[in-house]
Amino acid sequence: MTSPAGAPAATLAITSLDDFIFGRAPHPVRCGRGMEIGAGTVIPEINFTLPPIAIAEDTWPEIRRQYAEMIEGVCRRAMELEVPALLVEFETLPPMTENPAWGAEICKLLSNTLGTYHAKHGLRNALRLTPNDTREFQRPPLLRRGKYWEGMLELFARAAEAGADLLAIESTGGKEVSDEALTSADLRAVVFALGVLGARDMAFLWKQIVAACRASGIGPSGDTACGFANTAMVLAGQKFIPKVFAAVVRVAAVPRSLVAYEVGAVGPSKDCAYEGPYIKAIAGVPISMEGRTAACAHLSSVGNISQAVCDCWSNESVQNVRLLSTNAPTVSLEQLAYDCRLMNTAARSAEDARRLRDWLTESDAPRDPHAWVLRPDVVLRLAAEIMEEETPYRRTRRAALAALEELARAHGAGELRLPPQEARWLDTLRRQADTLPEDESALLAEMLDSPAASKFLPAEYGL
Amino acid sequence: MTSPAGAPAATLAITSLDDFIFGRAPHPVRCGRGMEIGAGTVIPEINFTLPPIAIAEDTWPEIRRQYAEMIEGVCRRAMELEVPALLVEFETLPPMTENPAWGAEICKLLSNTLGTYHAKHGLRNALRLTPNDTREFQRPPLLRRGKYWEGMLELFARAAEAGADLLAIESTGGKEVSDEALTSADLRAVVFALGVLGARDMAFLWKQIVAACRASGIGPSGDTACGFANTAMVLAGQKFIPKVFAAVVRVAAVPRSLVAYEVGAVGPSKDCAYEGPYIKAIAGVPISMEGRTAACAHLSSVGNISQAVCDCWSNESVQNVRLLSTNAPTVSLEQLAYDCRLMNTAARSAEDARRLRDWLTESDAPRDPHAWVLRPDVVLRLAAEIMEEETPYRRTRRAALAALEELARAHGAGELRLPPQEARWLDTLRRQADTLPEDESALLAEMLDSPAASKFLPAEYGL
Amino acid sequence: MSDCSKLTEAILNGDAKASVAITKEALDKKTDPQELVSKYMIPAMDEMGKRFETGDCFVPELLISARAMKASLELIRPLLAARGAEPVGRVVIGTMKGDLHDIGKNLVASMLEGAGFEVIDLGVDVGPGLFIAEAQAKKADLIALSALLTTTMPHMRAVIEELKKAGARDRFKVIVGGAPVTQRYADEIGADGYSDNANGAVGLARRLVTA
Amino acid sequence: MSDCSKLTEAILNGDAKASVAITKEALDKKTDPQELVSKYMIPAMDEMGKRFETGDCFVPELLISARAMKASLELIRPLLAARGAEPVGRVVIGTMKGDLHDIGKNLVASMLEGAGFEVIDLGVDVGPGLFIAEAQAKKADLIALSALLTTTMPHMRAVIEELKKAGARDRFKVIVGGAPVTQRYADEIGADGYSDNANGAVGLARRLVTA
Ligand code: B12
Ligand code: B12
Ligand code: SF4
Ligand code: SF4
Ligand SMILES: [Zn+2]
Ligand SMILES: [Zn+2]
Ligand SMILES: [Zn+2]
Repeated sequence: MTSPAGAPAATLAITSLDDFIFGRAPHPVRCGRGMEIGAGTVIPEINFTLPPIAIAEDTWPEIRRQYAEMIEGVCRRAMELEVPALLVEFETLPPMTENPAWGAEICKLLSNTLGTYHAKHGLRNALRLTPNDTREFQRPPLLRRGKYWEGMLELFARAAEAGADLLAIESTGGKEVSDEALTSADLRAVVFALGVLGARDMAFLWKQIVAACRASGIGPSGDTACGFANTAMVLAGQKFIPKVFAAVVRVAAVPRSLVAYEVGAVGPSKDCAYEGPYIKAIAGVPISMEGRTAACAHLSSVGNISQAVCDCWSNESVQNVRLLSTNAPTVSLEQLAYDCRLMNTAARSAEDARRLRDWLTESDAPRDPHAWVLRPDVVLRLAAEIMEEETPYRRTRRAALAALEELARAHGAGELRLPPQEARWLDTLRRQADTLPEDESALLAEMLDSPAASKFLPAEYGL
Repeated sequence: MTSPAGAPAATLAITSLDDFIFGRAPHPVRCGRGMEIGAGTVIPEINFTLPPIAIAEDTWPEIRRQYAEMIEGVCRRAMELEVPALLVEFETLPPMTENPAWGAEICKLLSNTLGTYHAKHGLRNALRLTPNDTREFQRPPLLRRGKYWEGMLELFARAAEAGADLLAIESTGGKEVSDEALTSADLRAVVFALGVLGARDMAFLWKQIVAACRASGIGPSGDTACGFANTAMVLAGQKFIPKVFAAVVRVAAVPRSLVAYEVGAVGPSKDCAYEGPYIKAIAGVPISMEGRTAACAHLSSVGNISQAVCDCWSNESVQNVRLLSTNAPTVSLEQLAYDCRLMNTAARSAEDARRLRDWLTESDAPRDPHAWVLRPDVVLRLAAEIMEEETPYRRTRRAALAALEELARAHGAGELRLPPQEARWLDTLRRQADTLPEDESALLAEMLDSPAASKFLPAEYGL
Repeated sequence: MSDCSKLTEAILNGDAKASVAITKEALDKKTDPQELVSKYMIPAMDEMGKRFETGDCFVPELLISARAMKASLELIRPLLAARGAEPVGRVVIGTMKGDLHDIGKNLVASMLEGAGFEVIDLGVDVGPGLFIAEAQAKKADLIALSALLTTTMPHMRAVIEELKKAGARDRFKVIVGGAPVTQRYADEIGADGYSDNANGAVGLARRLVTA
Repeated sequence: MSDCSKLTEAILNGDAKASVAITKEALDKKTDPQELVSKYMIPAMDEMGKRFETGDCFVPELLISARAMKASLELIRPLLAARGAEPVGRVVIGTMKGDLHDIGKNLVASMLEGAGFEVIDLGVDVGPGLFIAEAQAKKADLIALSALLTTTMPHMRAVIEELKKAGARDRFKVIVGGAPVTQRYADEIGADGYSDNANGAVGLARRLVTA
């Protein structure tokens, strides 16, 4: 095992595998209309979006009609299927963040229907608003000023009034360096993007979000390493980059995502944050996860294991297209509702919940490195290692090293199957990781002196 | 309990609840390229169809392209996800049965790709061809002669040459009486349609299918009460007719479906035959089932419980539309593959398989009468009752009576929740059922003297 | 006249015998037939519609009430016709060519009849030509098209195009429905109305014939 | 000449230093630059493409090879230009207005460069006007459009329409790609080609410039 004896496991909110199960988090979140997340019941989280349509003045009535149709279909079916509660995520489309009045209008429309279903039919529910991080619309991005940032701040401020119960984001600071690093499998640059740039931006951004939420009495929920680790996962899924690389990026993304919770986010984490189990183990907040039910949005190699310790279970996103039965958002809701039924039935006994968790785990883990690093036991071990370090950079570096070691060990022990073209990358990456300096400023100096320097503005990171 | 002590349970292939689990049937089926169904492993069954498009000479190239795209996407993903085996169902569209050359051409196209994936990548697979029962294209239908019947016979005969490994159908004899009986909640007429007309047509039709299969060395798989009990289920789902009525129709459909296996069908049953568990218990053949994964085709109140004792797990049917990730058939395949992984992981221990089965069961059963009659324990009890009778009519009548009694008992005992407008129908239906004559010819005489007589041709049923 | 409220009750209970008897009696007493329809019968069906909407009753009950209503109407219609009054409207209905699904179509037809429409049901697998010929022959107000298959939906457009070619588009209102049909599709092909359920179809038909 | 096969190897290994050195040496020995490209360099990239297709290598390796190839090409291009020879082709590429996804677009650009094309990358969030202006200014053969959002796909049609309006549709081949784009969509808007991956984009571009 990688974890040295006597690791300060006490820094983790969850230390025992027995307590690491779906539906239950050390710090549950109450929100919306009668909803509690992480208090023993897994809750479906549904996300939906428009089919191909331009977003403009003249299409606006049709856009409103579409959202009204989606929320109505979803709420009705949720009620018919007697879901314990319903979390709806409204992830804006970029024009709705640039023009916050638009985003707020749709948010209000959704919130009104949710309110009606609660009042009339007793459907417990909450609405999570996720404005886009539009700052990357220019490159190098301005992260702390300029019109994009202003638009985001405005939407944060209007969220409560527009009926949102939770605020989230998929932030992107550091991505301007990460993108090319991913396609070149440059682990060094990835660690820099996540541990140095990303973590700094998170601290800045989330202080603002937490402040906006406190001012208006709604919940600062969570963030995701989507722009980093999911991009890597998708690229690996298309066989563009090695899967072992994407798995290492996932673990390396943990310290960056963690920053949100350190500065006040309370959960649930974002569904597409597959690093969620680490966040739950370390910070104790409830997490939202997605897997096979999100196949409408991306195919996945972690379709079951992603469910193992979730508190909300999501479909990620589906367009409002018509299927043989009905509209796709209602179809997704149905699938989530039945999955949650199963989990909640098993969870009537803690022992059974652990059994189901373990089957979900075992069914994926040996086949895929990304699945392997989501094993609850691996999560607890690697999380403990990560938390031995103090700073985001050192944690990120440690995460990459620990993940590589764990993958090599599991592969060597025959627990994780890897084809040869994947296995040889373990060494390549290890060589890259071994040269990562212990000292953050050394890496920074090196990067400022490399071609990557043209891609980001140090001042935007307070550097 | 409804089952009198000393019932001849020996007529059932499965008598103990312990042996009634998913993935394992008393009489497994070998077929296609290295595939075995019911021998311990649950296998995904995928079905896909065209998006809105006319079927004609000039659209034919596009139609071929669509099927090629669907089968390629599905096979590639099945391979990537390491499914234990893949069953593909090709349900023709009516013009492809009326013009069997078309049906055969697409069948061949699919079979070729399956062959390639087996040869090159070792993907075990089989192809099930389901021609339409086009006989009901005219009403009253000619069931044993005429151009529709000729077309069907031709496609049966060409199935093997076109690369099919299994032949199935969704037969409709008796439906001309059933349709109106359903919307009027006329249980008497339903029992007549199923137990007198339907059962006779099944015997005739399935002897032909079994003969065609034997002649060409492929497998006569199964049938479904789709036209009867699923129509009822969908109508009930839309709150058009009482759910308790649809649940009774389901059980009453068992003896008719059973006829196929009595005259030589070997399974797997058709995915949309939700009466499958009864067939498995009685005839011991492996069954295909669908539930939450078929939400793309119909919403369902039995999304989990339908999986409890399945041997193949299906999506029913999905159109080739584009979702955010990829085409919908590939998305369905991914969901099925992960579900099967979970079941097969649990099934490493028989005790765990039973646990998962029971959670799937418990999660749905108390909420819905249709789910209730699919409880494995209820199935075994009612199946035993049904098999106390000798003829299809008497079995159908007994099935209706037994189902009503079981629902009333469960409701009375507080095990099954029913809203008052549902509960009052239990009495209404019971009054109808009680007047069903013991003697088939009495009911026949009565029906021949009623308005229903104008709807069917007795000679087509050998009457 | 207050015992006519028993007519409402008979229809609500789906008691055709009673409703026919009460109707006869009322007509014998020279009650205004138009008033019978609009004050006692239509409100009964509206009430049933509401009960159905709220889940308090099911289609079988709806159909029985519609049948009671129809039985009474059969007594009343000749009187109204003699006065020169027309039925609420006349509808030609059918399922599109190649499509055999008729459960939904039958429900719509029954509900329209229940609401006082005269319904000419062409059955299933009906080509555009037949729809138009029958609508013209029967001087229909409405053509109601039902499709359950996405492959047969395009024939709905064909009916409208054929009507245009025949210069008869303005003579009929065309309404469409069936599970795969949407308001958007209805707009796209230039139909006059769409509803996703049988109750809605009645309201729609009423609006269109009085428009 | 046989040591030129080392050039193939250097590119396969992604060893830019070696490939530049060998190229220099070959050119000093007056080797025909056109032959260097077509006999030793293009085959190397084709081989890498094949390895990628079969899963034997990944994009990072592809990119390193493409970079080695590009480095050598930079030495060769002036010579070819002096002879009046043109690059394989000139491509203006970018991601559509409102769309910031550029990973796929960048891959396509790199692979095209690796295959000997001259690539003018306009970046992300590019409006139709800029595509056309740049294509005209740089005398491009191809305009390559990338979109990852269904909301930005419609701008692809706009580029083609604008080209038509400007009477310049015939002067450029337009190719389109990105996850939500399909062959059907490409046909519908009248694009000249579509591919769902970067390797395919190279083959497509080659066919179109030689057509
Ligand atoms: C019952 C049924 C059948 C029965 C038909 C019985 C019958 N006599 O109608 C049987 C089993 C025979 C059958 C056969 C087939 N079916 Co079918 N069937 C269904 C099912 C389960 C229910 C349809 C139904 O009756 N619904 C209940 C009624 C009351 O609802 P409705 O029809 O929508 O009508 C309501 C409204 O739409 C509206 N309405 C209807 N018409 C009109 C008209 C107007 C003017 C207005 C205003 C309103 C209106 O009011 C009605 C009442 O509220 C559906 C699945 C589903 N979920 O819809 C599939 C379905 C329609 N069938 C399907 C298919 C593919 C077939 C077959 C081709 C299968 C096959 N491969 O053989 C054949 C086709 C035969 C043919 N040529 O038509 C597909 C259609 C796919 C597609 N979109 O193209 C569906 C969607 C199933 C699926 N998920 O794949 N089917
Ligand atoms: C990475 C990613 C991001 C990154 C972008 C990083 C970057 N610099 O590009 C981030 C996180 C920033 C992001 C943001 C957003 N994204 Co995004 N993103 C993705 C993701 C996961 C992968 C895309 C990718 O890079 N794929 C890998 C590359 C190599 O593949 P590719 O782009 O398809 O390119 C290949 C081929 O298509 C082809 N090709 C590409 N271009 C061309 C051009 C030509 C001419 C040819 C011939 C071929 C060709 O060759 C390439 C190589 O083989 C996809 C999900 C998915 N599964 O695709 C979502 C996805 C595209 N994003 C989506 C959304 C909704 C967004 C956001 C709006 C989210 C939000 N609400 O904020 C924003 C939009 C920002 C904006 N205005 O553009 C949706 C799009 C929905 C839709 N269809 O409209 C997707 C599909 C995710 C989903 N399932 O919902 N995203
Ligand atoms: S995971 Fe996929 S869909 Fe979700 S935010 Fe990231 S890119 Fe968008
Ligand atoms: S269950 Fe639904 S989809 Fe399947 S055959 Fe029956 S009607 Fe068609
Ligand atoms: Zn995300
Ligand atoms: Zn999301
Ligand atoms: Zn079926």
